[in-house]
This record gives sequence, C-alpha cells and structure tokens, in this order.
Amino acid sequence: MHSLSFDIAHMLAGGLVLVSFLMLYQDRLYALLNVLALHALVLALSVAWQAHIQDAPHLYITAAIALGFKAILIPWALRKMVFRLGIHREVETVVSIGLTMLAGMALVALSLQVMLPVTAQADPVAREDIALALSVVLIGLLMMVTRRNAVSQVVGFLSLENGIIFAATGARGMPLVVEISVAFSVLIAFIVVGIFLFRIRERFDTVDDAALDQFRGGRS
Amino acid sequence: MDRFQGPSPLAGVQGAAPPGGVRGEAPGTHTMTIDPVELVLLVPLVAAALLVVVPSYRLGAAGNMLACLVTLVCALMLLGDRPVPGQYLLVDDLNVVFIVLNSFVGFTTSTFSASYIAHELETGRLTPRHLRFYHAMFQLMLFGMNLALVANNIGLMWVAVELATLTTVVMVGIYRTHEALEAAWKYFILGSVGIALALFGTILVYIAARPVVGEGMDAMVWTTLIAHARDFDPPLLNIAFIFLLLGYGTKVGLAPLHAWLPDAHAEGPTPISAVLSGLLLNVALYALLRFKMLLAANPDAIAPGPLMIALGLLSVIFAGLMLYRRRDIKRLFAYSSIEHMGIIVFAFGMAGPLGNFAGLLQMTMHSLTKSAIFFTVGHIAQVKGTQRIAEMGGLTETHPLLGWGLVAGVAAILGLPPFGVFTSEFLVVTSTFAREPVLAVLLVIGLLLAFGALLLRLTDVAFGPVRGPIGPVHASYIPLFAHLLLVLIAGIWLPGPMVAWFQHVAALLG
Amino acid sequence: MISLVALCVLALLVLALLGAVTALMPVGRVLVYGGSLVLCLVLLVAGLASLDTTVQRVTLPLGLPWIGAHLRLDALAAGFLVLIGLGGAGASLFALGYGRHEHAPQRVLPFYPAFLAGMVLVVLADDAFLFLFAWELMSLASWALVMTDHQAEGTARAGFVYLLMATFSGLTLLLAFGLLAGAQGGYDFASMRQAHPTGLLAALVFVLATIGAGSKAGLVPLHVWLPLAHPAAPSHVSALMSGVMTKVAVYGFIRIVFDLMGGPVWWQAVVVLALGGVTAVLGVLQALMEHDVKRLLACSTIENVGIIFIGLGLAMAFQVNGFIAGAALAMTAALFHAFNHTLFKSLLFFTAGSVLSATGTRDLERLGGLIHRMPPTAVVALVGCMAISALPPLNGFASEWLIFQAVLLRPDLPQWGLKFMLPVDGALLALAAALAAACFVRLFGIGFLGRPRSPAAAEAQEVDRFSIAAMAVFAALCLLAGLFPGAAIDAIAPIVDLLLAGRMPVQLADPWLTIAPIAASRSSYNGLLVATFIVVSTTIAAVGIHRLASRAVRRAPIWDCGFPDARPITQYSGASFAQPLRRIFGAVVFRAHETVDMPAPGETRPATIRKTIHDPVWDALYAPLVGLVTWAAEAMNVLQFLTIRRYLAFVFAALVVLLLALTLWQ
Amino acid sequence: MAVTEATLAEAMAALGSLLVQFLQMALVLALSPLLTGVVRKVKARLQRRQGASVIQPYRDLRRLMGKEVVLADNASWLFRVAPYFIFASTWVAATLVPTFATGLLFSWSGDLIVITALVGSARFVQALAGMDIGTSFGGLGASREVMIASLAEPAMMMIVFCVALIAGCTQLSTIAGFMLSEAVGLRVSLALALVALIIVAVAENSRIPVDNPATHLELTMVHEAMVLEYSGRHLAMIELASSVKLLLYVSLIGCIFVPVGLVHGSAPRAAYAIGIVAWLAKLAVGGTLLAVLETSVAKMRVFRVPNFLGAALMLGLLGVLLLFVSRGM
Repeated sequence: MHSLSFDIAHMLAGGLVLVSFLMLYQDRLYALLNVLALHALVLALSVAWQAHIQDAPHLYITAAIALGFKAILIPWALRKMVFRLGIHREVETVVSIGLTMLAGMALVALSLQVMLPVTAQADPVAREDIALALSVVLIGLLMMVTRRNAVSQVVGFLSLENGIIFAATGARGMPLVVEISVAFSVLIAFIVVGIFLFRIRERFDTVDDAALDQFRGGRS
Repeated sequence: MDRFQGPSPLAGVQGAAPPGGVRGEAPGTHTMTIDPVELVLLVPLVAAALLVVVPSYRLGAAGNMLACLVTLVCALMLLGDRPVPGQYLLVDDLNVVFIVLNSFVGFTTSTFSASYIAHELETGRLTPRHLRFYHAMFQLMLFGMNLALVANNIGLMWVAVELATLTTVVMVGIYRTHEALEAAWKYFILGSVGIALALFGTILVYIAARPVVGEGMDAMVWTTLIAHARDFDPPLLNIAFIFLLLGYGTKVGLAPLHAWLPDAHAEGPTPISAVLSGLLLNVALYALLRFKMLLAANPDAIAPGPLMIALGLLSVIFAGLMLYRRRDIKRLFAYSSIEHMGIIVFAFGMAGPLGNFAGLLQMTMHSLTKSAIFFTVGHIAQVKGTQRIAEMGGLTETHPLLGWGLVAGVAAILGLPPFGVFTSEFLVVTSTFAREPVLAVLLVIGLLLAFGALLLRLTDVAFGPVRGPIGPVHASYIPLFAHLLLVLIAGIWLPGPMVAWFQHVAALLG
Repeated sequence: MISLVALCVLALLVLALLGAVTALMPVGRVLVYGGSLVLCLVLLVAGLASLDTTVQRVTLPLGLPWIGAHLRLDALAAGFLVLIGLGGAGASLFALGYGRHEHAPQRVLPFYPAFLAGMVLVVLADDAFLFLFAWELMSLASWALVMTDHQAEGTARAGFVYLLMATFSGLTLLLAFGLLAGAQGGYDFASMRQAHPTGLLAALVFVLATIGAGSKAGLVPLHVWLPLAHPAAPSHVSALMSGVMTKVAVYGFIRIVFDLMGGPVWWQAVVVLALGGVTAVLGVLQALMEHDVKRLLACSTIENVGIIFIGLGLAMAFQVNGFIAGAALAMTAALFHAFNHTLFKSLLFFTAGSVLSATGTRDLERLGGLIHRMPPTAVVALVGCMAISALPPLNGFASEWLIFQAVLLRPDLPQWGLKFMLPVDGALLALAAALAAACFVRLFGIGFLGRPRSPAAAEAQEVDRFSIAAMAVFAALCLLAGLFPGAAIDAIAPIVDLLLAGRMPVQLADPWLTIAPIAASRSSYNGLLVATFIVVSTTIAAVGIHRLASRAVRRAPIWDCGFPDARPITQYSGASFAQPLRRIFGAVVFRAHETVDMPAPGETRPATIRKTIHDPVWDALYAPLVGLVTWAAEAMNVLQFLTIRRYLAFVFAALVVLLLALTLWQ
Repeated sequence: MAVTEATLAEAMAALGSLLVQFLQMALVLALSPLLTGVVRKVKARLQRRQGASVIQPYRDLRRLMGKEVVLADNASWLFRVAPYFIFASTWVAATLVPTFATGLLFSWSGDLIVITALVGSARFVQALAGMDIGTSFGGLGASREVMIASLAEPAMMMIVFCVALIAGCTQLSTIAGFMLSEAVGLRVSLALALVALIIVAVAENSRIPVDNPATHLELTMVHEAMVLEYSGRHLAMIELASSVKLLLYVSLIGCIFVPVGLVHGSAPRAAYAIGIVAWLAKLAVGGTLLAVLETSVAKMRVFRVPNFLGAALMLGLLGVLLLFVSRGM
C-alpha cells in the first residue's frame, strides 16, 4: 500500500517534470497552452493523490483549483488573448530549443545533485519529490528567461508555480497550502489581466511599444 | 488535522505560553484584552477600511496621520509590555526594533505625505478619488509590514510580505503614467518571482522541520523552529536558505535582484519611495534575518554569512558604479538604498557582536536618513517640476532649508559625522578589517565609489548656478528635521538602553 | 585643564549653532568670530599650560557606548592645541574685519566654529572612533566652507575632489585603526598602545596611516585636492586649512606612527623621506607655475608639508638606529617647522585675503604696485614671504636650519636605503628652499611691487584694522620665533620627550640665546645676534652715508635704460618671471611646453604664446582612475535599460550559481 | 680680589676678542673694493690693456656716494631700503667667514648654512628691488637671478654638506680647524666640492661665464639689469655689497680648502699678522685666478647656465653620496 502510493506519487511527479520538458519543446503558442493545461492536469492529479494518501481533504480544494483554474480557465484566457491581441503564434526563443532542453537537463541534474545529500530520514517522498519539484521550478524559470513572448513567459511562471504547489502539497501536513494556492491563482490572474490591460504583445516589460521608445533612452 | 488553531505541544519550549494567550488568526477577536500587538495590526487595518470611504482628502490625510500616530503609540507600548509569543504572533527584541522604527517612519511619512499630496492635487497629478485609495493602501501597506514583523509563523510572514509588496506595487503605479505603469509592472513581475522563490524556500523549511517538530502548524512557528533548528536536516536548510535569500533578497533589493527597485522608487509618489526605502526593504531584510538565525542555529548547515557577504558586496559595488550615470534624482537615491542594503546585509553576513550591532544600527540610521532624503527630494521635485538632476541647481541659494536639508541628509547617508551612519560604517569596516582585510578593502572601495557619485550629484543639485524654476515651497519640514535630528543624536550619543538592547539582539543573531 | 578644553569644544559647537541662527544678522559675525577668538585664545593658553604637565584623561559617555569618548591631553596634543589655538585666534581676529566682505555669511558662520571644534577634537581624541569622528567632522565642516563661494567656477570640482579625498583619507585611517584594534574591537588608544603590531601587520598599518594622514596633509601623490580646495574657501578659512588643518593631519601621522605603533622600521623611514622630499620639490615647483595667489600659497603648503615629513622621516631613521638625540633633533625640527608654517602660511593667506578684498582678484597678473596702496599689508606680506623663503633671521630659516642639521648628523646609518635617502633628501630640501625663495620673490615682486596691472589694483584700498592687526601679530610672531628659536625648541621638548623618550639639550640656558642642536662647536645659530648685526650694519651704513656723503634725492621718471614704456603691460608678468624656471624644471616634471605663434610680416593679428602644463601625478594616477570608474559606470549603465526578461535572467543565474556553489560546498 | 682679577682678565680677553672681531669686519669692508680692483686690473693686463688703477673702485664708491639719488617716480620704500639691507646682510655673512682667524667672538652666531642663507637674503631683497619700479629689465634681471639662485643655492648646500660631513660640523671655525689637521687627507669628495664651489662662486658673483659684470648689453644682463634704476649712494652700497660678496667667496674657498695661516681666536697677537698676510696672499691669488678664468672663457647663453650650475649641483650631490657610502671618500 505504502509502496504503491509512493510509486504513484512518484510517477505523477516524474510526469510533471516530463510535461515541463514538453513545454520547453513547444514552438507554437497554442500547442504550448495545451501543454500548460496538461501540466496543470498532472498537478491536479498529483495533488488529489496526495490528498488521498495524506488523508487531507482540504487538498482536494487545491486540486480543484489546479484543474479548474489552471488547466482550463487560464489556458483558455490566454488563448483568447493571443487571438484578440494578434500575438505571434510562434514561441520566440532566445536560444534554440535544443539548447534550452539541454539546459533543462542540466537543471534537473543540478536539482538532483543538490538534493542528494538530503538525508532520507523521514519519508522518501520528500527527497524525491522535492528534487523533482525543484526541477520543475527551475525549468519554469528557465522558460521565463529564454522566451521573449509575454504569453510564454506567463506559461513559464505558471509552471514554476505548479512546481511550488506540488512541493507544498507533497510536504505532509503543510498548513496554509490551500490559501497559498488561492493567493497564487489571484496573482496569476493579475498578471494575465495586466498583460491584457497593458496590451503587452511582445515583451514582458513593454507596456506600450510606441510610448516606450520615447522615454527609454532619456531616463536613467 | 486542525491546521488553524490549538496550542502547540511544543510552544512551551520557549517558556510560558499559556493556552489562552495564543492569538487567533484574526487579530482583535479578543475584545476584552486587546494588547498592543493586536493594535499595531488592527489600527492600520481599520484605518484602511475607514479611509477608503473618507471623501475629503484633508480628512483622509489627517486620518492617515492619526492612524499612524496611534500605531506608533502602540508600537512604543510594545517596548514596555511584551506579550508572550503565540503561534501566530511574536514580539521579541529583534522585531521590536523593526516595529518601532517602522511605525515611526510610517508616522513621519504620513505627515510628509499630507503636505506632499496637497501639491499633487494642485498640479492635478492625483485626484481626490485617487487619494482615498492612496490612503487606504498606505494603511494596508503598513498593516502588511507590521504583520510581517510580528508574525511568528513563517507562512504568515510570507503572506504579509507579499501583501506589503502588492500594495506598494499598486502605489507605485498610482500616477498611471507610462513610466509609472512600467515601473509597477516590472516590480510586480520581479516581485512575483521573488514571492515564488521565497515560498519554495518556506516550504523547504517546513519539510526540514516536519520530521523533528511534527506535522502541522508547529513546523512553521518560528520560535519552535529556532528551538529545534539544531536537529533539522542541514542540506534541506541550505537549499531553503538559498531560495529565501533570493526570494526575500529580491525585496531587499540586493544586486542582481534589484532591478525593480530604482524604477519603483523613481516613478511612484515620493512618500512611497520613502516608505519603500525606509521600511519595506527593512521588512524583507528582517525576514531574511529570521532565516539566517535559523541556519546559524544549525551547526552543519552552510554558513549563511558568506552568501550574504557576497551579495552585499556585489550590491555595494554595483550600486556604487550605477550611481554615476543617474540623471533622475529619485533613482539616484534608490541606488543609494541598494548600496546601503548591501552594507547592511554585508554587516549581518560578517555577524559577530560588532557586525550585527553595526548592521542593526546601519539599518535604523538608513531608514531614518533615506526617508528624510526622500522627503526633501519630494519637495525639491515638486518645486522644480521635474526629477531630472540636470534641471536642478543652486538649491541652497534659492531654497535654503530644502537645500541644506538635502546636504545634511546626503552627508548623513554618505557616512559622515556627526551623523549616525558614520558610527555603523565605522563598526562595519573596522570589525571586518580585523577579520577579513580583503573584504573590508572591497567594501571601502564600494563606499568610496558611491561617495563620489552621490557627492557629485549633491554638488550639482545643492550648489552651483541656479537651474530650473524657483517655485514656492509648501514643505513640511518637521518630519525631515526630526529624522535628521535623530540621526544626528545617534551619531553623537546612543542611549544606553538602546545599545544594550541592540547588543542583545546582536547576540541573538549570532 | 582637559575639561576646560572640552568645554571650549562644546562652546565652539554652540557657537556654530548660534552662527546658524544669527548668520544673517550683523551681530552674527561679531558673535562667531569674536567668540572663536576668545575660545581659541583659551585653547592656546590651555595648550601652553599643558605642555609640561602630566597626561590628563577624561572619558565622556558619548560616541560608541561601550567605549565612550576618550579624551586625552598629553604633551603632543597640547602642542598641537597651541597650534590650533594660535591659528584659530589669528584667523578669527582677521575674520572680524574680513568677514564684512562676505557675500553669504550664512555659508560660513555655522561651519567655521565647527571646523575649529573638529580640529581640536582630533588632537584630543584618545580612541579611534572619536578620532575619526573628529577627523571627518573637520573635513565635512571645511568642505562646507570650501563650498562657500559655490557659484564660482571651479568650486564645485574643488569641493568634490576635496571631500572625496578627505573621505578616502578617513576610510584609510579607519582600516588602519581596524588593524590596530584587532578583532576584539579595542578602539581606545590605550589598548592599541599595548598591542605592538609586528611584521606584515605593522607594515600594513604604517602604509595605511601614511596614506590616510598623508592624503589629508597633502603628501604627493595624494595632494591633488589641496591646490583646489584651499583657495576656494574664504581666506581666513584657507589660512586655517593650510596653516592648521594640514598640521592636524601631521598630528595624526605622528600619533599613529610614533605613539600607537611603537617603533618604526627602517624602510618606513625611507618611504617617509622619499615622500617628503618629492612632495617638497613638486609642491614648490607647482607653486612657481601658479598665477592664482591663493593656489600658489596652497601649493607652497604642499612643499612645507613635504619638509615636515622629511623631518619626521629623519626622526624615524634615527629612532630605528637607536640614535635618540638625533631623532629628537629631527622631531623638534619637524614640529618647529609645523609651528612656523602655521605662522607664516596663515599670515600669507591673510595678506592674500586682504589683497582679494582690496582688489577683488586673486590673479597675480592683475596685481602690482600694492606696496603703495596698502603699505601695512605689504610690510607684513614681505615678512611672510621672507619667512617662508627660509631667510634669516626669520622663523622659517630656523626650522629648516635644524632639519639640515639633522640631515648632517649621521652619515653612517647602517641601512643602505637610509644612506641613500638622507643626502638625496638634503639636496631636495635645499632645492625646495631655493625654489621657494624664487617663488616668493615672484609673489611679492609681481603682486606688491612694480606698477598696477589692472585698474582694480591701482585703486586698491588698505584693509580694515582687524585684518591688519591679525597680520601684524603673525608677522611679529614670525620674527619672534626667528629671533628666539631656543624658546620654541625648549617648549617642544616635552612633546619630543613623550614620543621618543629623549630631547634636545636645553637651549635657553645659553646666555646669548644661541641654539646649538648638539654642541656649539659643531653648529650653532643665533637669530637674535644675526638680526642685530644686520640692523646695526644697516643703520650704520645708512646713517653714515646720509651724514657723511649725500642725502639728496631727486624724483624722476623711470629710466629703464633710456626706453621707458609707460604701459604697465610691459612689465614682467608672473608667467614671464617663472619662464626660466618653467623651462628648466617644468619641461621635465610638468611636460611644460610653449608654442609661439608669430604672425608673418604684414599680418595684423597679434603674436601669441601658449603654454601647456601637465600635472604628472594627475595624469599618471588620477586620470586613469577616473577613466576606469567612468568606463565601468558607462559599461554598467546598460543594466538600467534591460528588459524584464533579462532581469529575470539575473535572478535565474543567481539561483543557479548559488545552487552550484552549494553542491560544490557539499 | 682674585675673583675680580679673573673677571677682569676675562673681560680684557673678551674685549680683545671683540677688537679682533671688529678688526675683521673692518678689514673685510676695507679690502673688498681692492680685491675688485685687483681682479679688474689683472683682467685688463691679461687683455693687454692698461686698465684702471687698483684703487679705482674706491674712487667710484666715493664719487657715487657724493651724488644725489635719482629715484624713479614710483619707487617704494623697499627700493630705498634694499641697498642698505643688501649691503648689511652681505657684510654680516662675510664677517662670519674666518678670514685670517677662526673662533672669533661672534663666529658661533652662524655657521656655513647661515652664511649661505644670508647671501640668499641679500639676493632675495635685491631681486625684489629689481622688480619694484616695474620695468621689463628689472623683471628680467630678477627672473634670471632667481633662476640662477635656485640652482646655485642647492649646489652650495651640497658643498656645505660635503664639507660638513667630512668635518663633522657646519661651524666654519671648526671646519677650518679640521682641515688644518692631518685627518683630512686627500678625498675625492672634497675635490668635487671644490670644483662645485668655484662654479657656484662664479655664478653668485655674476662673473663670466654666467654673467658679465661689465656688460650693459640688455639681453645678456642679469645682475646689472636688476640694479639699472639705482643711482648715487644706493648704487654705491650695491657695488660695495658685490665686492664684499666676492671677497666672501674667495675667503670661504681659502678658509675651507687652503686653511694655511689661519690663526685661532685665542692665539697671541703676533700670530694675527701672519694670518692677515696669509689671507691677503690668498685673496691676491684668488683674484688673479678669477681674472684668468674670466679672460679665458666666453659668456654663456642664459639657458646654458642651468646646465653649468646643474653640473655643480651634481658634483656636490655626488660628493655627498660618496661620503654617505664611505667615510673614506
């Protein structure tokens, strides 16, 4: 029983990392959004499984948020936005996708290396899970810094956040998890709304292209 | 599992924590005995709720000041009457320093803000509607900061820091110019990533604590954590600290995580710049210190010192260089804040009784001085109608009080006697040099770089031919000179109790 | 006594506050300067009275609380207290009159007493914190004074360079004290005296102290601020800065190197000697090229600081070799020269101030003929010029003579470096003295003699009585110190005794008041007698000729070899006067270059001569540094304009780097 | 009684020393124009001219003193006081040099450095006086004078160092005494010092090749350019001071390098006669050699003078360095 629950949790965690890599691999925006939804789905499954094995019903709320908000609502909103704002349908990368994947590999290796000395004293879930969560977080950050497109950057942030939620739920008995996941959802909603309001087409930091060019040089 | 209440079986470790004394999650539920800690939180919260509906901006400003004053009084009461630590709230020697400082600067800033916004209304940059929002946000921000400071729970602390950050994001963007929005956006995005990293770190701390302390809320109560930190898994703590360092370090404004700071300072209303530099950075620093103590308590964990020293030094030298090319006066002082945060983090990184003492003192002095500078700069920018340094000049000639106020403030921030920053920088450099000469030399180089740049700009603004418009001033000088006076007194004479208290805190910090 | 001095400091600070309040009223000037005068006189008397007494200490509950503010009045402090009191009293007296010409008294009055207080506190301080506190306070207050005339061209740069260098000096001393205090934070001097640093530590402390005190004193190559800052301040402040503040820096050096560190090492003496020699010559050469009167005086201050440091270097050299009598001689000479320099440099700055207020210019090329318009000022200026040129029987000669005696004392020092440095320093000192004479012939000759070179100079009015009184007192003191050097030497003896546990023989015991550093058969000098001889011979000659030969005088137009040109512009100017020396020395040291643009026959444009001078120190040391900082600032500035993605990349990179570091650490 | 007798004897001795001191002062003053006259005479003879009488300088002085002074309109008091001061300080310097006797009553009131400095004082005032009227020639002379002095003075100091290091003191009487003793021997540094001193002496006295005392060609003048505006008794004082200075340097060289015949202050009276004769002989030889030198070389361009004096400075420094490195040199 324990072994099985552990294996399933582990599998879901691995799946999360895998989906993260899938994200890195995408070069079309719509596809990326689909993968994002998948990412959230895996997260939701994982959280639900944790709720089950930890016997912590409140985690189901988090799972529900992950499913409803992140797997459905956000991808949908982003898709809408890409359409409405006429954003390029391609993911603009800073370095080639191959290189990004390699870097992602390196990051996973780094996470494992970092977590290696952690003594597996209490339950092995912690060590493995956290290593994987760390990978997801790092890959999310990597995504944010290697993609020029605002939408893909939001996707990066979302996956980062998924990693954190995953870690939080993985930690047995962690308080405030639900609140945190709600807070994060609000944060993400803010970001999405912000992008939409400020019409950020290309870059994360461009509020309005035309206006920006005027003062960027003159200010310091 | 009951996650929200219930006395911890381990709360008794810290001494006396009677079950009834533990605070509930919502402050103020104990109507019978409201003690100062709750008031420190409650007052701003209630004020925020009230101010959002007050129509007149004058009334709003007055209410804002009043609320801050009451908060200050409550904070001062904490000095004498200190409640026992509970599961959520904690008042100890360390955070009392911060709370009192926070409330004081909050109060003076609200005074400054009253005269500042009057001018903003005149020039039409803000409307009364904005101001209602502004005042409410101001109080909310103070609430967030105070909550972060008194929180005995690392999760709660995280939430509070984020609340304070988000309110300031909104405040930074309040002018709704392109620049302001861009600054707010930058702040928001970088802040969010910082939030995420800090959270991850917090989770890791929990995971490290859980096997020792047990599941549930106890594993997030700081007093419990510190009592058991010795037994935590060191590698986990290490990773946690790196995430916390970067996460809260983003808020502290350490290079290379600083990017939001100059823009947020430059584009927001000046009271907010003052609060950002004087308070928010301190709050984030406070969070960092708490975790540093945690790490220091574990003999096998990585020493937090070197990491902090490295980031601190990097910030000092980086900011020192960045200061040279600044053309916006508020951005200039924002970089100076980065520099000083670097010094403070460096001092805490060096640790030891002298290093920690110096860090605490430097932090206090920096808060007072930098907010005083922003008060001056705010009025100067209003008089000149711009923040461009090139359009200011000869201020001591045209506006003697403002000009000399700026000179005094900058002299203080540059670490010249008779002001208090001198004392702390003296301690930092001398105590470092005896232990790590190379680091001290690097620090001195950074200090000199920053000194040169700030002095150069000060000379431009305060002296030389008169440049820019010579408008009338409607300044409130009291907050400015109150701060400068305090800094001056601290430079000459530090009250014995305060020193003893700082020394105690320094010992706590290890 | 020490409490009296401390009270004086307090009173000065109160005066500073009063000055800030009453700055714009006429009474403010009288209050501040009158008060400063009285307080400085009290300090002077207190210093004189404390020279011989035992060490007095007092600890105030200020500053760093667990240390307190330690004040200590020993012979060394008392000696410099005398110096500050004297210089301060003179400057205050002068300012009572001179201050009337100030455009913005509110920029001077609050800072002037604070500046004095800072200097007094430096010499009183007995712990590192108070010392540096006072040191920086002194810098800050004087910086504010430098910025007085803030709208004048060059003031901004002067103030900037000054305060930056002052802080550099402060921070360097901070490091030095940090080393001396050790990790335990023994910041009071008493515990520093106990911990004799050795080896590398001592070397480091010495280097830092030399840089720190030297940059405040104006040692080459740390002197660049001095010719900028001193002239920019009001003249009485310039007098204080040049005459007194540089001495306070010398005090700092003496305090650390001789008192706190214990014995020096021979290479340290070589370093000090080399710095002193180079400083002396470079300073005076720079002074020769200057045409701004106050800049010229400031450059000459550099020279004199060099001379003082030569004396200190000699003292170190002899002390290292256990030759205490020689060390005492050299130290006495250095201190005496410091005292003398205070006298004549203050005097000269006063005269420069008088000239400035009388003519409105500091440009030598626009002066001339002032001896007719301002006779008393001219007389005292002449005394000052002769004193600083080390001409007998004035005081400058007496102290330089002592230094020469010290150089000649021991050619057989065992260390090769000292063997080499001693004669070279002697030569440099001689060269500096000769060039100083040339420099001050030029200053007085161009400034006061000849015909006026501008209408302002032609219509100059003699200055007020206070100024003249101050100048007259200092001129008289120059003369007195020259006539009775023995008194000064004996007064300095307790200081030397404190530092070196040895002293020069008592001088006043000689019935003729001759001074003999070692023995009369070896070398001796009697200023009084020489002066008497000169006066008597002059009188005899004048009276005799007037009685016996002719006394007829006829006024006539200038002869000038039969080609008189009425225009004053045909006179030698400051630049032309310096030309030969500029060619000889300037071409090598300053890369001085002249280009003559001679119009072809028939052209109507005027011929022009253009001279260019490069400051080698600035070019070699400061320009690259400025360039480096500018370059780095420029390169870093890109970081202000990056996209959020790049900033995030920094965060990401920091995270990865730290995690990597963690794995490596593990 | 015994006490008073002793005191009396002391007083007599003191009076005697005082007399000798005054004798020296008077002799210096009285003989200096003669030395100038001798130099001129020898020079004239070397140039196959008859030349003026050796006492011509006395006549010149008398004539000048009797004349009225023509002062420029804008001459200041400094201009009028300067000649007397220049004369007095040169004279005092000269009397500090042991001419025929050492250890005179006031000889300890100044050593070799003081003598150099007194000459420097005279030059300082002279340069100022040259600039007082505000003519281009005065400035030219003063400017060149200080240029020469700025090299000659350090050179002189190096010579002083050299001698002082060998003798172990700067007191001329003691130096002379030491030079008379056997301890001196032949030393390289002394030879260097001698050459340097001669160069300095030539420069200080405005002699060919540095300056020409006889010229009045504007562009070559140094000393004469400074005194162009002087006339009458003022000029007389300056001329006399120049003569005294020449005598000073010849005596100085004699005293240090040829101390033969110098008597000590406490010697019997008769010995003074020998001393004076020896001194006169030295003066005669010195004056003749100077004349020969002046006749045999040509005047230099002004900007070659620094090289000439620089050589003296270097020689002096070399001598001193040698002494620091090895006492035997």
